[in-house]
Amino acid sequence: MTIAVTAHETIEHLDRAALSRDEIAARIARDIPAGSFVNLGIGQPTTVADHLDAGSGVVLHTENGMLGMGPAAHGDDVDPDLTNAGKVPVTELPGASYFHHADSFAMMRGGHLDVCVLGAFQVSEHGDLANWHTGAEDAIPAVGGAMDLAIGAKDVFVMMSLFAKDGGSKIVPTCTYPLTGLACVSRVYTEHAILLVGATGVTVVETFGISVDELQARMDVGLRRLEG
Amino acid sequence: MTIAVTAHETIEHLDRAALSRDEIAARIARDIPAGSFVNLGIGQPTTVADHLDAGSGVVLHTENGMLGMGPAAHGDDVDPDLTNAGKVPVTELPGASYFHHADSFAMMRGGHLDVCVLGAFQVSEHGDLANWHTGAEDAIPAVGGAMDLAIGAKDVFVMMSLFAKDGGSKIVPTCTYPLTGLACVSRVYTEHAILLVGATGVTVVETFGISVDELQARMDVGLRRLEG
Amino acid sequence: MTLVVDTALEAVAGIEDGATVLIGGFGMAGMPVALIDALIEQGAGDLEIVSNNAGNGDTGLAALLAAGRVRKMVCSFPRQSDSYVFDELYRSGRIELEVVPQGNLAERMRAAGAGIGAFFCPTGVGTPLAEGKEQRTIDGRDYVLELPIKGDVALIGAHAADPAGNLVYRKTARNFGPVMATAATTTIVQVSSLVELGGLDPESVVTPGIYVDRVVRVGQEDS
Amino acid sequence: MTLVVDTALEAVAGIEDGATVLIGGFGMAGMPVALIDALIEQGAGDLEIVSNNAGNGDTGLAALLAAGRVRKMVCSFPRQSDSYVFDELYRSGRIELEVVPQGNLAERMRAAGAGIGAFFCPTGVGTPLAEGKEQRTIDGRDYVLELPIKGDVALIGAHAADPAGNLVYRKTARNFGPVMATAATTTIVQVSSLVELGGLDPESVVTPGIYVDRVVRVGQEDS
Repeated sequence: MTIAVTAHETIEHLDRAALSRDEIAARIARDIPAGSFVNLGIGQPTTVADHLDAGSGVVLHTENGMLGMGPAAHGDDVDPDLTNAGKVPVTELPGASYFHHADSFAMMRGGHLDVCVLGAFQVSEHGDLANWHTGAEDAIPAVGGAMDLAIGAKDVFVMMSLFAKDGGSKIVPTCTYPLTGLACVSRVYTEHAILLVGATGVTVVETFGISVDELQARMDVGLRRLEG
Repeated sequence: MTIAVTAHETIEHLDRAALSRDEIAARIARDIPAGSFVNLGIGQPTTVADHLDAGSGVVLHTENGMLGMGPAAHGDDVDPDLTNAGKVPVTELPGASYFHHADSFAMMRGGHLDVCVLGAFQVSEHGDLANWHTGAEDAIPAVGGAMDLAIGAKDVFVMMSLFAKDGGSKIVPTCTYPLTGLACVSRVYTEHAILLVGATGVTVVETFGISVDELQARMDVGLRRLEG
Repeated sequence: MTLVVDTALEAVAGIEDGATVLIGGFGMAGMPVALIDALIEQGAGDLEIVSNNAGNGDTGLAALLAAGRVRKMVCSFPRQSDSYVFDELYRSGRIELEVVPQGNLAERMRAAGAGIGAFFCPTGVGTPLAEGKEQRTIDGRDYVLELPIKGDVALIGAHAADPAGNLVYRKTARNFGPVMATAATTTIVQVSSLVELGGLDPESVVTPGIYVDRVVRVGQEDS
Repeated sequence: MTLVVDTALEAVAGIEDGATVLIGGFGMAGMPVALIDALIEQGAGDLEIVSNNAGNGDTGLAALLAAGRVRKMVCSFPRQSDSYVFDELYRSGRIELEVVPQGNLAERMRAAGAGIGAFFCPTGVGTPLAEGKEQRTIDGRDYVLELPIKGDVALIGAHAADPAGNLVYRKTARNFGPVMATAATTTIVQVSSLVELGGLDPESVVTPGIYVDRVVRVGQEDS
């Protein structure tokens, strides 16, 4: 983890509801330092872009070979030769550059991206990530760039719901789904809480509409508080 | 070795003098197939370019990052940003391309060049090359691209004088100078003879002003004749 | 030496049964559809295909799969919303699948093209995709040993070529083309545009002609 | 994030004693002379310099050597007709030398920039430069294991930059610049020309700005 947390102690927002997906995206956008080089994973993480301030100088990377990616393309702006990693047509900003796949993943693997935002099935308290395979026997395995992204960026943020459909926490002592990467996630942004994960376990930065104690009662991992 | 010898039997040109350096260069140029991608080493090998037919479609590579290198630049054509590997100003031909050093040596190491022509201190009968260091204790070692060139091209031709100043053959049973590469040379072009080297030892293709028997008397390696 | 040919069928001539074929493209961007269609017509089978995805809808790579010509797919992301042709073959056990992380796919082909025998890569350490592979800790970080992926043939799409085979691409359609061009014995390219020698800026050439064996122009400009 | 600064001295601020400094250029083509002069003025010493050559004449890298600031040279070709400054230091035992084949120099820096932990390379097998290194036969060919070369700082020359730090080069002055830019923690670039954002063709950018920390314009256009 290279981006420091600015809060000095854990904040429990008990007078409000859980964050909406849009609010989670906005929180992530706020925590990305100005001038960062950022890769946003397919799906929900893509929406973080909508909350980035144009003046922040944040530069978006897409692993299919581009820096300086702009918003989604519409109408006449759609160019089949210009898509993001989710194969959605996008646009090009001034100062953009194109490169081939080996160079693009060298950029990622070499640790040159500041932040990557990914979805997840599970995150372990030590930052292991499982987001490519549910382990279901009949599933067709498909990893894409997930493993490269997981180990590449200086900070990997996960954006997910904190609890699975069965009510269990998706932050777990040990991932039971097949791993994407070991000890790679630094932060997890969820509707109920923003949490740090890593060598010292799980630390709660903020909660939304729920207390740390209430969260702790629903989770199998120990929750620490930030201490000033 | 990928370029086949067209002669069916060894030819001894006894009615003429040894080849001049310029004639050696011309012979090498004649043996480079049309359309080949070729790297010419620093020094004498560079002169092979003067004998390449413009219509042959031979494309010259220089390891400092260019395909489609033209002749040496003179007068107003000199551009300090455009040199060959010997740092001599050169020119650019239509269809040229530039690339960085890692890409240039990837091209070489990956076996994409057809022919490389190098000088040598010694070549072993099995094609080992020694051309970067005399082993003298006070010499400052400097290898440049020699080792990369030696193992890179599909065919490595050596251009050298057959005998050293002390009269000893520079084609030897085993190199005594520090090696540049193992089993990498396929042909040796000298003033007295054109020879194949490799797994089966030394085979004489042609001699100039000397017979195979006379050559054999002056060399420590067995000489074979081409057999039709 | 690059040969400019008139038809996609001429371009794919000689591809043999059992060949390993690298196919460019990321989704449809950079996908050499005309060459794949020609390969179907040409008839080679028992192929090992290396491509990022495993076909979309019923055309291109999906059509090659549907024609029963592919023994094995090596790709990073076979499963897509419209990859039903592959899905059916896979679930019925009629095709092999090797899943490779996308960056490893690119880097392993780069290694093949660059004469690198193997490399220690941090991607996938501790995951099922690293199982059975040699691991090593270097300077405190864990790596997995990855081997080159070499093709007999590469089929790629580019934007423009000159007669020397120099290529430029358009935007993110560049993707796997440049690295596949270096990794195959025979590289076959479909382009939208042919320019004269000297018509490409030497500073902007992405794939030098040394990597290109055959070029065919396809698309609207042909009609 | 790229900072465009006004002087070469600002550009090299903060380089520390003992740093490993990658210096671009092949002969004088691409040599960042203004940055080297600034480094001499800045005063850092005990440096390990990685560069293809070991200085020419009395200026640039040769002047840095003459000023006694360099503990070790890592290069492919120290010996040149006008490398007398290095020659004297070497013969009198006042500088360490590691000779690396030119392609390995480039590939080892590429590995550092690309997050590759080590790679098996065929160059130098059986030669004195492979002594003591791990060897392995892969698919019938012999290789030597080579490790990355990472820099604390890279000093490189380019032709033009935009404010995002995107770079283009000129002709064979490109040489080591792009790979060194990826291999250093801090990459510092001298350019002949600064253009506005959007002034470089995104298809033709050779070094994306993500690799560039500081840019300074030098040369005639400054006067």
